[in-house]
Amino acid sequence: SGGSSEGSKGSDAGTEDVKQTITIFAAASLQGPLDDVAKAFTTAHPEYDIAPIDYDGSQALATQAIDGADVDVLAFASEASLDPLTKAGITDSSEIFATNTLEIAVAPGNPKKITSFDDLTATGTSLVTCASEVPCGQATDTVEKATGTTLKPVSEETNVTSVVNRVSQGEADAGLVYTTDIKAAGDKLEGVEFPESKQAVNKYPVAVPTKAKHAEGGKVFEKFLLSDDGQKVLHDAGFGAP
Amino acid sequence: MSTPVWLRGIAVAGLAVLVLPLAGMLTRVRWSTLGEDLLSPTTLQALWLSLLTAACSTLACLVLGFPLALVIARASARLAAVLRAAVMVPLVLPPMVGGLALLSLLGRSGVVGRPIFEATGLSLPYTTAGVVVAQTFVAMPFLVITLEGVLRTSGQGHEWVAASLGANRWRVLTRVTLPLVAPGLVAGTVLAFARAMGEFGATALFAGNSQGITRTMPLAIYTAYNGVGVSQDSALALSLLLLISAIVIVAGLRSWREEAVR
Amino acid sequence: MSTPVWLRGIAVAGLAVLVLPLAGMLTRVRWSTLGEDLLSPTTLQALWLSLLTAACSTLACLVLGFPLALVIARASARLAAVLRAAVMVPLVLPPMVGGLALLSLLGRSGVVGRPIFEATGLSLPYTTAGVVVAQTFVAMPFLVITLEGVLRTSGQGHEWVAASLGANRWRVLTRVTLPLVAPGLVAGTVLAFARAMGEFGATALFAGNSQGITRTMPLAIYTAYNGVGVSQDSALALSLLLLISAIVIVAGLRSWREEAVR
Amino acid sequence: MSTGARGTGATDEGPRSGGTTHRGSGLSAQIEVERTAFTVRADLTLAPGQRLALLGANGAGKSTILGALAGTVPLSAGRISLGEAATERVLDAPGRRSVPAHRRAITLLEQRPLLFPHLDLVGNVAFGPRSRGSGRRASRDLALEWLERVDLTDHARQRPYRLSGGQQQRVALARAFAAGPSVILLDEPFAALDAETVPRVRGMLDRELTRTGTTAVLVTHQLSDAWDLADTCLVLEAGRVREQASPEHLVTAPRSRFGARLAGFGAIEGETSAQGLRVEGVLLPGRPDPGSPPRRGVRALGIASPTDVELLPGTADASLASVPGRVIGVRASAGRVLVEADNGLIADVTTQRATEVAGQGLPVVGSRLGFAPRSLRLVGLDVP
Amino acid sequence: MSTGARGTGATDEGPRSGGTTHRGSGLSAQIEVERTAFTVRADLTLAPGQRLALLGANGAGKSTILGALAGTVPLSAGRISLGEAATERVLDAPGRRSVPAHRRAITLLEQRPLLFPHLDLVGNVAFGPRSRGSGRRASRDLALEWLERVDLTDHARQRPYRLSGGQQQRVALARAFAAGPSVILLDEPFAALDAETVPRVRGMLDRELTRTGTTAVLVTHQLSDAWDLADTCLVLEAGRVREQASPEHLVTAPRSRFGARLAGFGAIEGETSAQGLRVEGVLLPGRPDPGSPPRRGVRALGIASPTDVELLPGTADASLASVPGRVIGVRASAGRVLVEADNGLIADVTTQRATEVAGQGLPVVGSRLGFAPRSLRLVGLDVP
Ligand SMILES: Nc1ncnc2c1ncn2[C@@H]1O[C@H](COP(=O)(O)OP(=O)(O)OP(=O)(O)O)[C@@H](O)[C@H]1O
Ligand SMILES: Nc1ncnc2c1ncn2[C@@H]1O[C@H](COP(=O)(O)OP(=O)(O)OP(=O)(O)O)[C@@H](O)[C@H]1O
Ligand SMILES: [Mg+2]
Ligand SMILES: [Mg+2]
Repeated sequence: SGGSSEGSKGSDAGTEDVKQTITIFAAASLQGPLDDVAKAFTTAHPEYDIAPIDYDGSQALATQAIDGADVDVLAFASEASLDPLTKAGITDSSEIFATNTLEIAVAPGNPKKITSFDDLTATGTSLVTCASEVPCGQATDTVEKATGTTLKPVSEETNVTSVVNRVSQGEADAGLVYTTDIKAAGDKLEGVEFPESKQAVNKYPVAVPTKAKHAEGGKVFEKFLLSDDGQKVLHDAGFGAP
Repeated sequence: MSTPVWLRGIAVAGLAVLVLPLAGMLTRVRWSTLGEDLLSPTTLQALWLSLLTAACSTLACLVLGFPLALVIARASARLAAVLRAAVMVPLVLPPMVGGLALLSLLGRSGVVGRPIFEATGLSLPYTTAGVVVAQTFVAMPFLVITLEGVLRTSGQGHEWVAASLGANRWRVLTRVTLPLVAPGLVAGTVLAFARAMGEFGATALFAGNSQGITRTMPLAIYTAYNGVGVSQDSALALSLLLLISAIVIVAGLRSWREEAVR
Repeated sequence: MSTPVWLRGIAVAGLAVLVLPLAGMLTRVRWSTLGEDLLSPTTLQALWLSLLTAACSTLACLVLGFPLALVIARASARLAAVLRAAVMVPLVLPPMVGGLALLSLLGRSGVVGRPIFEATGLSLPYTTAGVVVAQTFVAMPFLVITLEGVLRTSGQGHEWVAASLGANRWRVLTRVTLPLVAPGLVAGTVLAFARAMGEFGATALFAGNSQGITRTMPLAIYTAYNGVGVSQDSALALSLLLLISAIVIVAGLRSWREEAVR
Repeated sequence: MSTGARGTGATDEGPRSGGTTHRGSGLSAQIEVERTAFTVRADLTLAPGQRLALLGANGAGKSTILGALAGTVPLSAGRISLGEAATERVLDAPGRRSVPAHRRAITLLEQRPLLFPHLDLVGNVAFGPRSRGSGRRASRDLALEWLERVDLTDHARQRPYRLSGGQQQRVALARAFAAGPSVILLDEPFAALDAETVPRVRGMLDRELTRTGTTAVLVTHQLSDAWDLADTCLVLEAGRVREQASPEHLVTAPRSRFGARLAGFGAIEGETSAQGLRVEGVLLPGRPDPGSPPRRGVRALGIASPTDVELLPGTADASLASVPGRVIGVRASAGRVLVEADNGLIADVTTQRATEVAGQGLPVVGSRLGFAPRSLRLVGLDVP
Repeated sequence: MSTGARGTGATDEGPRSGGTTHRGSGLSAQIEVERTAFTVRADLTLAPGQRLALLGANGAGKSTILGALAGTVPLSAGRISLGEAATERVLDAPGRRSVPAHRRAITLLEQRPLLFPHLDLVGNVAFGPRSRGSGRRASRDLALEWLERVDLTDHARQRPYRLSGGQQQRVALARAFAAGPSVILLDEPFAALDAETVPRVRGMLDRELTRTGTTAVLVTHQLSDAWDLADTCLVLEAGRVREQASPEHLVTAPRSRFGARLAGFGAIEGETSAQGLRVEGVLLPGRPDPGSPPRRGVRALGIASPTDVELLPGTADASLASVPGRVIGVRASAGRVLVEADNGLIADVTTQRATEVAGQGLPVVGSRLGFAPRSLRLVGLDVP
């Protein structure tokens, strides 16, 4: 599908027998699983092509979509990040296609012996979290509120990857990240589940802009994402069902 | 005149600040997969795109920036101060905000971009030209500020002589002014080129991140680095590649003057 | 000697490239909530932190960078080329990779940082000092490259005279070399300061993002911008604030020489 | 008058290439430029091919005038125009944009050589012809020819920083002439040249100016330069013209203090009387200058040739018509020995036995002696 | 010898402040510096307070020698040391790190004024004293005093770019002397000064050098400078010393071609015979120089004072012992008129009626005349 990148951003495919190329903007945290979904989709629907997916922060993607970027499918990491698009009339409806919950990330072997959410407040434990403005940070806030704990992170990162990296590199002792992140990090991280995470389930919405060039293809992809085939791939990556 | 020894000591410390982190980075590179990371077609595509766009935007910086620097250097003190402040704008903005600014001007919904898009269907964002615009916007101040400093230091005596020998302004500019400020011009060009090569924020926002079209090396690095589950290995490998190619090019650019000018 | 009219035309075009996007940005600012966004304590804290760290790192750049520039300017052509390439390193790296490099050297798990952390419990990341280090690393090349160009252009005649009048090297440096390259020094300092003020990537990665300690304006802007569902209003407002304060400071810095040096 | 009486003949050494003889432009200028201490004011009119020497003390305004003509120094008032009435081109005038330097066809050789550091000597000298449209080849040949004339062929391919000061000055001269201007302005062109080179180069330039008919303005501190090259001399003092004369006249009968000093004459101030000049109570013999005789009983200048001044062992002696003076300099040139006094007089002691004067050897700087001018030429102090 | 015979007395005008009289250092130097066309080689020995003049054509190597002494031009071989045997300080020698310029106590006044553009005149002149540890106040006072001596008090608070060329040169002079060096090197210090200022400044510097006993090396193209300031003259040609003599000797009896020209003598080459010099078949009367008599029958130089050369209307005339020459210059100074020929001779025509010679007016440049030297002084061509 590599050769089709031109058509995705350029003018509309001229003739009918040329494949429709679907353009997808997706949250950075979907990188990997969504590529797999896309591969499975093109196998199942050879009449479509998928341009290399643009992964970035939801906000950056939203800005671009509002500015009129040609995009057929938007897959974001939180419902709230779709709001500006809805307000701008770019999208009118969305579907939740995956969920994600927080988990405590620690270095392999759990050297600080962290077993619960409360352990995160222990002195001498350097914690990193997401900033409360971004989805994973909002989830962290929710948990904090629910448990009545006040965390004192040394840094509030603007994206999950930074949290993952800090912990996996040993720059921090613990971090709050998504289950999928820990799974994806393989043996570099160990996860510690905690029951309070159920208080804050993060929902991933998918939407097709009303004026998308290939709205029809977008809808087909959206449907595929919600189908069992799509869900299986996401589940394998650690995502929860919608 | 030789520099004092203790000054050289500080210089070495300064150099260490700049170079040692790179050495630190090398300790993290996973050499086993390096070749693979580097030689993939997408990597080479990103590198080529980076070089191409950086070259174009450096050229744009030169064409637009040299006259601007000249005007500032020759302006009255007051006007120069105002112009200099204006030039500083993109320098101070975090690049991402620069991208936002560009979008709000030239985007499809932008002040200038919208009428153009509606009339012709053409727009800059998400095109390679957009990358060049973003890089030019971000890199030009470096050229202008550097060059202005040198133009001021070099003075106008030789230019007057040239004019008095019958050289028109164009000739004075190309045969006298330019060669005389060559060291500063090279310095400014190198800065602008380097800045364009490393530009990330404004490009990501204004031009998007589309492989083969707008995904330059820094965006590729970002994408690799931020990819869930993808280790930093390929990000590091890509950084190394970016670094080496930039240094090779800059070294090739070194038409530095061998002797001090006067 | 006046500049040709058409050259001035190009200069205006160049200026437009730099300034118009800002004007575009202004169209997006929501003025009604501007005051509120700007005067919140967290904003002012971030601004203060930005100014403080940028000032410190500019100072560090000067102290370390001037000797380095001097050494390069006086070195043999070959050595100078090597040194210049080394200085270029942080310039070319996307700032995020620079942060990574700093972490791998000075982080708790870094080559140098680990033994220090293990021995003393002290480490640079998550501290304001870490921000200064990151900014210095990123901003210093601008100072060095700019200054070297000017030092080369200005030559050594006056330095020889001063030495022959009995001035030792320190005196030659402070009373002759420095004043003679003042325009370039100011240019370089302004570039470094601006770069430090706008620095985002390396800081975010190396020093983290903790309000009041490491969250400088660019990080605050980025955080605000990336806020889910929040419109870009406050990010824009913060950008405006950053811009204005930077320009005010830079204008205050303008000890530009009124006349060309010779 | 067009070309100098002394600058004739000798076209046999003209350049082998370099085009046809061209004629210089006439020039008319009323110059007014504000300077730190005073305003420089001068009216000049030059016929095509005329050559004017500007003489004057340091800071008198000579370079300022050249700069104004070349367009590098802006006028605060006045008017400069090139060519005769019919074909006049106004270069600078109140309320007009001044014509930029490169369109004036006036080449200024500045006081500093200001060679282009990035070009070799050929490149430097060929710059003018190239700028005025000559081909690459022709310009290079002309440059080589000019380098030969200033004896620098050996260094043709070197950069200027490898030349000595005098050699650089010679390149600057060659560069200015090679540009083939219709008016050339030379600011102390021979100051850095050695004693042997000066007359040779001066002679060569004289022939070149004659051959091409180029109009020239020459600033110099050496009367010999004016003598060899100029038709007319202007003596400037503090921005004002004090004397205008032919070189012959300036050499033989200067009428200003500075002119006198330049021509090697002594000058002493006093009050005119029927028989001469009264200085500190002593009457020195003298006659009014026929050109600008001062009235009787006013302050005036008495000018005397060194050979007309006798040195006496004692100091003042009214009967011998001698005034006292402290020796401030003893100079020798070409077998003559001159003794200079703080009273402004100079005595030639070549033919006087030194022992007669000071008792032993030459007079010593700082000693006090009597100076007896045998005949003073009296001029008014306020020559326009 | 220590101080010049001409530079004595007159301490009454010494500076009012400025410390006690200091003595200059002796200097001994074997210099070897590679230059583009040749290697400059010179051995110099200066006693404390001695003053040496370096004379020579453009590019002869004068500035190079000064640079080597000051430490701005690296030696390729040789050795420079300061002070007498017991207290000798080696500045440069093979295999040693050369002593940096600021520790040499040698101040070089370069050929260009190179004033500090960012300092006013006081700041420029006070730079040396400040660098050598004087207080701010004392340095300023000394600077003002020196500015007064070079007559620039009015401009004391101005930046150098607002000065004329000659004024800048005077500031540079003041700056160099105010630094109070024990050895001062002056590279054409008076080249840009006007005719009236030169002797005044020269006299002032002479007294200053005498008062302080400063050792000095002076580069100049004017013999009068050497005459007034120097004890010894070195004549350089293409990097080699061709003549060493006292100024008196150089003025009255130069022994090199360049020295002759400098002193205003004519010089013509020929073959020695018992009666004189044979040139182009004509025997010109002459006697061997007592100092360096050439052997008989070799190529030698015949040197003649202009007053000893008669100008004849015809050209060659063996019976009149005259050689032909084309006039390449006619110069006037202080009432004398000199005619220069391409054969190297100069004739003084002041006392000859011009009409007798050329039929009308003065001789014309380019015309061919006969030159009859009445007595040549013959010197060998290969003076060391
Ligand atoms: N750029 C300037 N601005 C203001 N005043 C100046 C400037 N340059 C020179 N002056 C002043 O103008 C006067 C005339 O200067 P100018 O250079 O014309 O003198 P000059 O006759 O050429 O002297 P010199 O023989 O020393 O070269 C001087 O008194 C000087 O102080
Ligand atoms: N930087 C340099 N490198 C190499 N050669 C040089 C350099 N500077 C001068 N030369 C050469 O060295 C020779 C001597 O130069 P120097 O400056 O000593 O001459 P000078 O006697 O001072 O002449 P002038 O009277 O013209 O000042 C010249 O022939 C010149 O070409
Ligand atoms: Mg002048
Ligand atoms: Mg010299």
